[in-house]
Amino acid sequence: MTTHYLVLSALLFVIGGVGVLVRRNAIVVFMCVELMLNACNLAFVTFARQNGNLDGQVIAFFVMIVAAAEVVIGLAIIVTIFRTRRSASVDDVNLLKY
Amino acid sequence: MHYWLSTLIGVPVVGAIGVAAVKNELRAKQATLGISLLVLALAVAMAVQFSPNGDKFQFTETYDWVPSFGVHFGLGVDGIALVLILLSVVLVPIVVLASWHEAEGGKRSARTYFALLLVLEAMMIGVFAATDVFLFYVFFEAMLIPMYFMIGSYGGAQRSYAAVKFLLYSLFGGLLMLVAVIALYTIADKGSFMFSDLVGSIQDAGTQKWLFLGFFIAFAIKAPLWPFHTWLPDAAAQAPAGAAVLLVGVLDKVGTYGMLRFCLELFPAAADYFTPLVLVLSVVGIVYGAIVAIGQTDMKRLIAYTSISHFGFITLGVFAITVNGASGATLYMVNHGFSTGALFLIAGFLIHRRGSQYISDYGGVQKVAPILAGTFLVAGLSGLALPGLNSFVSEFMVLIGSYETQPVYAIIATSGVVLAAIYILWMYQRTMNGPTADSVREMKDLNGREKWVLAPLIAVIIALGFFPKPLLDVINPAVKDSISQVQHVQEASKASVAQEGQ
Amino acid sequence: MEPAKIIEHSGGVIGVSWLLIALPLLGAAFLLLGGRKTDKFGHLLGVATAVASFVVGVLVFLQLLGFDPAERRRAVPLYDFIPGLTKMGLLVDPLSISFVLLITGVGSLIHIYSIGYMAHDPNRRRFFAYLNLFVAAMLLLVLADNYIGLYVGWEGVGLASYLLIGFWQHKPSAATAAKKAFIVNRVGDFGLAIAIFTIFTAFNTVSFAGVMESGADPSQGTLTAIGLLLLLGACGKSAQLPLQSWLLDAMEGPTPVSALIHAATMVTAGVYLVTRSGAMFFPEGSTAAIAVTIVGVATLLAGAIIGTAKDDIKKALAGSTMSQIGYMMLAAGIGPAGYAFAIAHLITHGFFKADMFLGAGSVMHGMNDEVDMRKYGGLRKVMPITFATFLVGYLAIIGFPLLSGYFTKDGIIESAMEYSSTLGWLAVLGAGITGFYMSRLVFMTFFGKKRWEADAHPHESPAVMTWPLIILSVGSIFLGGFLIVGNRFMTFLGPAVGQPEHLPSFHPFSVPGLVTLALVAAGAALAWFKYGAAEVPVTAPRGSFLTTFARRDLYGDALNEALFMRPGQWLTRLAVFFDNRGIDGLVNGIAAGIGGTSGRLRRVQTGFVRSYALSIFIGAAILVGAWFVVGNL
Amino acid sequence: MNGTIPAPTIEYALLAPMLVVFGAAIIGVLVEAFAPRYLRSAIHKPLTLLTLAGAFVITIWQARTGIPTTPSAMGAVAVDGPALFIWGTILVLAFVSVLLINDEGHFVASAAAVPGSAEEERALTEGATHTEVYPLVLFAVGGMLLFPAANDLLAMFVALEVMSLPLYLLCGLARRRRLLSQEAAVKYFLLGAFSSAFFLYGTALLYGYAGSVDLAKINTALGSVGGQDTLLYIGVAMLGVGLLFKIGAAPFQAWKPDVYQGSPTPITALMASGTLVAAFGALLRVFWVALGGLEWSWTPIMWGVAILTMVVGAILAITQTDIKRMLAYSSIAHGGFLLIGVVALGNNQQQNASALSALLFYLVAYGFTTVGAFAVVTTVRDAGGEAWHLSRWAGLGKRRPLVAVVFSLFLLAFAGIPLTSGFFGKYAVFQAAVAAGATPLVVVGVVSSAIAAFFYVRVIVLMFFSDPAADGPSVVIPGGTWAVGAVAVLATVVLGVFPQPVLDLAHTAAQSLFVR
Repeated sequence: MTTHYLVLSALLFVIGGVGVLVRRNAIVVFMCVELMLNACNLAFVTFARQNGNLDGQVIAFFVMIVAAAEVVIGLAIIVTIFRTRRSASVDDVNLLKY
Repeated sequence: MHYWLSTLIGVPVVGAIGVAAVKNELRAKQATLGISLLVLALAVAMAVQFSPNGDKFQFTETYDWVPSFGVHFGLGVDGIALVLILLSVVLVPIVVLASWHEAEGGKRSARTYFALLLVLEAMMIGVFAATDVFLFYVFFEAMLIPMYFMIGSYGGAQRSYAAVKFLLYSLFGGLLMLVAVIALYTIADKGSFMFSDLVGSIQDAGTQKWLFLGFFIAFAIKAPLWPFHTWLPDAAAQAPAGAAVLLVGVLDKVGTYGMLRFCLELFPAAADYFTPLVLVLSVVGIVYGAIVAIGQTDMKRLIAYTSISHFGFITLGVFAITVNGASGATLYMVNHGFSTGALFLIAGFLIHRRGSQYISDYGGVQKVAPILAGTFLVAGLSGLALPGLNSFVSEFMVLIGSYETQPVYAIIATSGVVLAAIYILWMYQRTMNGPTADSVREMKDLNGREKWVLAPLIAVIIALGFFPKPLLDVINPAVKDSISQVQHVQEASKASVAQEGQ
Repeated sequence: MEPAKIIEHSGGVIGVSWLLIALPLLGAAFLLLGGRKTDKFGHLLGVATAVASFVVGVLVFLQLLGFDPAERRRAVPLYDFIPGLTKMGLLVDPLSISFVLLITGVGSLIHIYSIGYMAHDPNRRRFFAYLNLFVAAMLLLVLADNYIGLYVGWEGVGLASYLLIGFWQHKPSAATAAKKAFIVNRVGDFGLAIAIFTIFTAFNTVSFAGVMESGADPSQGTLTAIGLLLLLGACGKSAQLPLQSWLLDAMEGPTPVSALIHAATMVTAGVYLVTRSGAMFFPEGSTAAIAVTIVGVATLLAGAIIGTAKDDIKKALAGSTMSQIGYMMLAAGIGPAGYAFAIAHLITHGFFKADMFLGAGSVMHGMNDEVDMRKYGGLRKVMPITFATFLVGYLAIIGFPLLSGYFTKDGIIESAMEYSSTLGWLAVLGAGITGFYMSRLVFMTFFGKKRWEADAHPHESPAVMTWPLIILSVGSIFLGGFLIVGNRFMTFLGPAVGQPEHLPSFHPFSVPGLVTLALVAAGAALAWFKYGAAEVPVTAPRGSFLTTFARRDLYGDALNEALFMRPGQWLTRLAVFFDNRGIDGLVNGIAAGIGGTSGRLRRVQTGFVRSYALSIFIGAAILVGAWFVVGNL
Repeated sequence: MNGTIPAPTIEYALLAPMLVVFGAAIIGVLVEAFAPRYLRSAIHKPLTLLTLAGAFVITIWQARTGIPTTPSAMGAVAVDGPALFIWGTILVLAFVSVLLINDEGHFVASAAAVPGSAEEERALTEGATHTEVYPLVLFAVGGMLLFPAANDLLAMFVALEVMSLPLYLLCGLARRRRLLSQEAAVKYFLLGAFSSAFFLYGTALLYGYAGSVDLAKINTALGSVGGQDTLLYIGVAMLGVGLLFKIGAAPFQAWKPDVYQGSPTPITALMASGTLVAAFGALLRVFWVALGGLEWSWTPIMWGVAILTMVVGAILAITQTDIKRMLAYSSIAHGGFLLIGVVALGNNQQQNASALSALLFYLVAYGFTTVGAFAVVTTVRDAGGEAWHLSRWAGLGKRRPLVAVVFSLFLLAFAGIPLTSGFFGKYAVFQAAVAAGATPLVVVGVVSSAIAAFFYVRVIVLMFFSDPAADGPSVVIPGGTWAVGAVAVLATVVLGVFPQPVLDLAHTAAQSLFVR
């Protein structure tokens, strides 16, 4: 039964990953990363169920907190660069190359 | 326990630090000269105590250095190492004197130059005295750095290209050797890098071949053996004359020394296996180096190519696996240091006067500077192995030694004798003979300092030409010991062939 | 009769026979190192050492004569030269002492002559230093008791020859000639060196005594190879075909040099080598010995032909030298029957050729260094002593009866006849040509009308130059008869080189001897008609194909150029190109390749964060894939 | 099931170094909150340095009192020999980096201000400074300490984030060339977050496979669980992505040059030394403790990664013109050399110890040299900040010989020339690899070293063999930087000449191996 959840988690992860690759807006890109983290959470919870212990569910909480911290940092960075460049497109930040 | 060798290494190192610290340039030069003469005196004092038929390695000192890796600070000399150390310590004061006005004019620091020279001297002594393979490697690589700076900072117009080429080429060879050094240590599994522990520890012929190649390529680049030679003309042509002397005269000998000491003794079966290959490279180098030398237009490049030819003789002698061949090769290393050293120095004096390395910019110098021309001729004749001068003895020994086992290669190599006459005499004719060129009409003959530089070299060149016995007496027993390993292998394989035949 | 055993010797003058070499060597060293300070007395010191050496040589000779003939081979060990290879020592025996006396004797005379000849040269001291150096090297060559010592002297004389030919190095032609002489000699030395390698490998020693007494019995092939290689060395030093080309150019050197080195002594070293090695490597009738005779005959004819066409007096004499050495080689190849004639001819030739060269020098001295005989003519009146001495030498060389050359050359022709009539008749033919070209030379120089340049004021040379001429011409008259009549020289030399069972007897009126005389007379007569009686044009006529052939040294230089120099230059250029573009190009190419790769590859680093993410994504995919692959292996 | 949860036992003494650092970081935050602006800097500087020094002393003390053989904190953290060694290394490197950070002029006056705006101008004239840097650094260091010591994947993930998040911010705080700095921060952040998502997903899959995130239990499961290979392989691969990203192994290296170039140089120094050490510690722990039983399958993959990393690092560095960017590629190449050591890990106890000690030694050697190199980079300045373009370094040897000589020493150490620390580092790793039978890999390693030597040497050529430009950069050496340079030189030379004490230390640390 848990397989479906796993497939869903995998799908979410891939969607998140592809989102990172195709979206330009830094915020959206970052949201896609969050989506990947959530896919992980789903997998953890599913495996917790499958393995019959609570570790996975507890981990999910940790992940959420880490994700929240990441949001704080991420938004701070994205906002500063938006203020500087008036653009949130990740394609615009490519002074550093080669 | 004596401290001869560590003193020999320590004195120039301490001296280098002192020289770098001295503020007055003249004082720094005088100090360098004093230190190098002190080292010479010490080395001579040590050499007279050497007993040719005593232990293989004498004046040994062994301290643990990095016990985790089985590395020792192990020093000791046999006859081969001893004569090469003597070569180094004789050349250094000469080079110091010859470089007296090097880096003058304030553009580059003369103190640094002389400090580097002393560091280099310490490393040259160390590399020949190392009885620990790892220590040898350390000196082998580390000595590149002072030479790199000497070429790069004080050389000619193309100096940085030449310096980088020199460093990278040598480094590349050295790194391949590092792999072989590591593998040697690992496979021997003795937990020690001491040469004496490692000799005979690799029995498997296949393994020997790989390890041999690792060492050999490094040495072939260093020596330089054809076709790994192209760094040498660039480096030698760009280096200041003094550095070129040490580069070609001593540093490159580490390659041939390494072949004799490490390739033959550690991997006798592989040495036997690769002998034909090495011989082919040697004779190609002899003939090719000579022919290319004939076609050079730049004096220092020409001398560099003649050295490539001469290194071919040395490797030929080493891999002839006969006592005469290997003794001749060892003696050749010493002689070549003196005669090519003299050539480079005289070429340096010429270039210093005229400001050009091109042969075509000279002509008729003999008329205005006969002493300079005369010394140049003597050095050149030594380069073409004229009997009565030092190189003849060694070249003849190499050829006769290789003829014993490898007549065909020896005959081809002997043709180098004719080619040598062509490149030396043609260069001499173009620079020294003929009507005096306008540009050299005002050229001054050698001054006092320059005479003092060349006098000892010329004296040695002539003395060793008639009386090589003191060196050969020291070299012969050591060489016998070195090649006996390979001879055993050869006999064994002959015996097995004979058995199969029955 | 085999050569006698070599006995170790110490004591007496022979014990210090190293003084022979040391004296001139010290002289050379002193003059070279002393610098300008020794200019004043340099020439005198040079003469003194040469003469001192001659005195020692005479004393050694006298002591040697005191021994029983079979005990006249004395080895004087000196020191351990190359441990494991050879010791250095001297071998004093009839052969070497003959050379010693010739070298120091004629050498001393030429030294004395040079005082006058080089009087006005600012570098006279250096000239004498080189002469001394030459004498020392030449003495080492003939005295060394082993092949390596011989080789040292061998190349040493080559060096001295190089220095002296190029003495007037400011002239490009002189510098080039010097270099050419050295290089061509080196080709010969290549052979000699390999011969020595082979000898060492076969006998495990290089000393003459060691080789003779070694029990080793190398194969016939080895022996032949050694012989042929030694012959190659001899050809180089003695200007025999095919290594003859340097000798004519060597005339660029001051004339005393031509006399001493390129006529009397050094060029005969090849004959010495063959004779010295004769018993060991040129046994009678062996391939190597036959090769020696063929080379000898070919060269004697070639030299004679060249001599007929040269207008340069020294070059004509040089061609003659080649030719005469050809005779000696021919004799040396014959074996014990010829050795004594070879060496005797060598000695008499040393006298009369030195006489003529110095005479030519005297002529040039008086003619503003003019060498073209077409611009001489009628000099007999203004230079009577020179003329008289030259005439003696001339008569000696063409074999005028009872003069030196008559005895020695006739001996060679006789023994050649006995050995092979073909070679013998060719030698007779050579004698005829000699008669022609030597007469031509004499007639063009001393007879006929004056054809001098306007500013020439010919005069007789000073006494310091004429006295040596006189002494040499005395030798040219009497020496031959003294040596040959009664086989005096053959029995003297016998212990050193061996001698035939039956000593030859001298027939003054044998058929070949008469034919030779007739041919020589015919040649001389022809020369008289063409150059004595007739007008000699000041510019050389074009001449037939044959004349051109002879004038151009039988196309020897052209051949060398086509076969060696041009391909050599081409090869050199090719090798330099290959080195720069091929090997170094490869090295630099690898470096450039890595740099280029770097330059292209860094473009992958686009700066777009999404492409970085993509690389991570793809990397992850590859990693996963790899894990499956490896995991399922 | 009466619902009682047993209280966890925490070995506070063992975790003390970490706790001290975290505690100090929190105090730092409080200082930011309550201390007046003009005092903050004066409090932070000594506080940070003392904290790091204190933590180091505690680490030493711990190492002397005996290395525990079991995991602590309920199995979440393993304070074993390698961990202590790594802690010590990180703390010293961090201390040195903080000395560099202490010197004025590296950080933006007001991060929130738009570059070039009036606001920024005002902040500059007021002399405002971002003292938040210090607590951020302490947090990052705390994360670095936890990362290699984490004994389960969750702790490791948390440590990864604790280490990375402050660094993301720090990257964006450069005073000069702020656009680049901000760009570096964005890139580092997005890619870092992206890669940690992979790490986390890998953790999840392994959790699903083994039923636990405890490293030792995962290893046990390798032998007992069957039929779940898909989970295992994908999980391990994704975990690997996260770890390899942090060490900058190819093909996950793309962030490194950009971030190293854009960040404030002292932060680059901290990342290039501390983060690398921590990440290698974690990598080793994961692959050795959790996946030791899978060695046969990850070794070949590691071969591939190592080769690719070395080659890419060495080749791409050749054509760089920015000094920091070049050092970044050099760091990538060195990551590749270190991976050779990882490959040398095997099942033989003795061999493991030697490979591990080799790696530890290499990390120390490289860490000091790289901090020193970046310290030198900070000293060579143009009007607009550091002289980043290589051509500006031409003739430095003439103008400031000492600086040039010191920098050359570091470059030679990077190149692995004997008598510098880099040589013994490389030697140790290569030797371990040869002993483990990975000779071909070592050959690739030496070829890459030779290529890499080119660009190190090129800088030396520029500094010494080229003539200085008329308007060459000025060299400013503040006290802290001076000290950093001195320490790095000392370490480079001493480790190059007398490596034995540190080797012994590394050997002792490695002897116990990672707690399983």
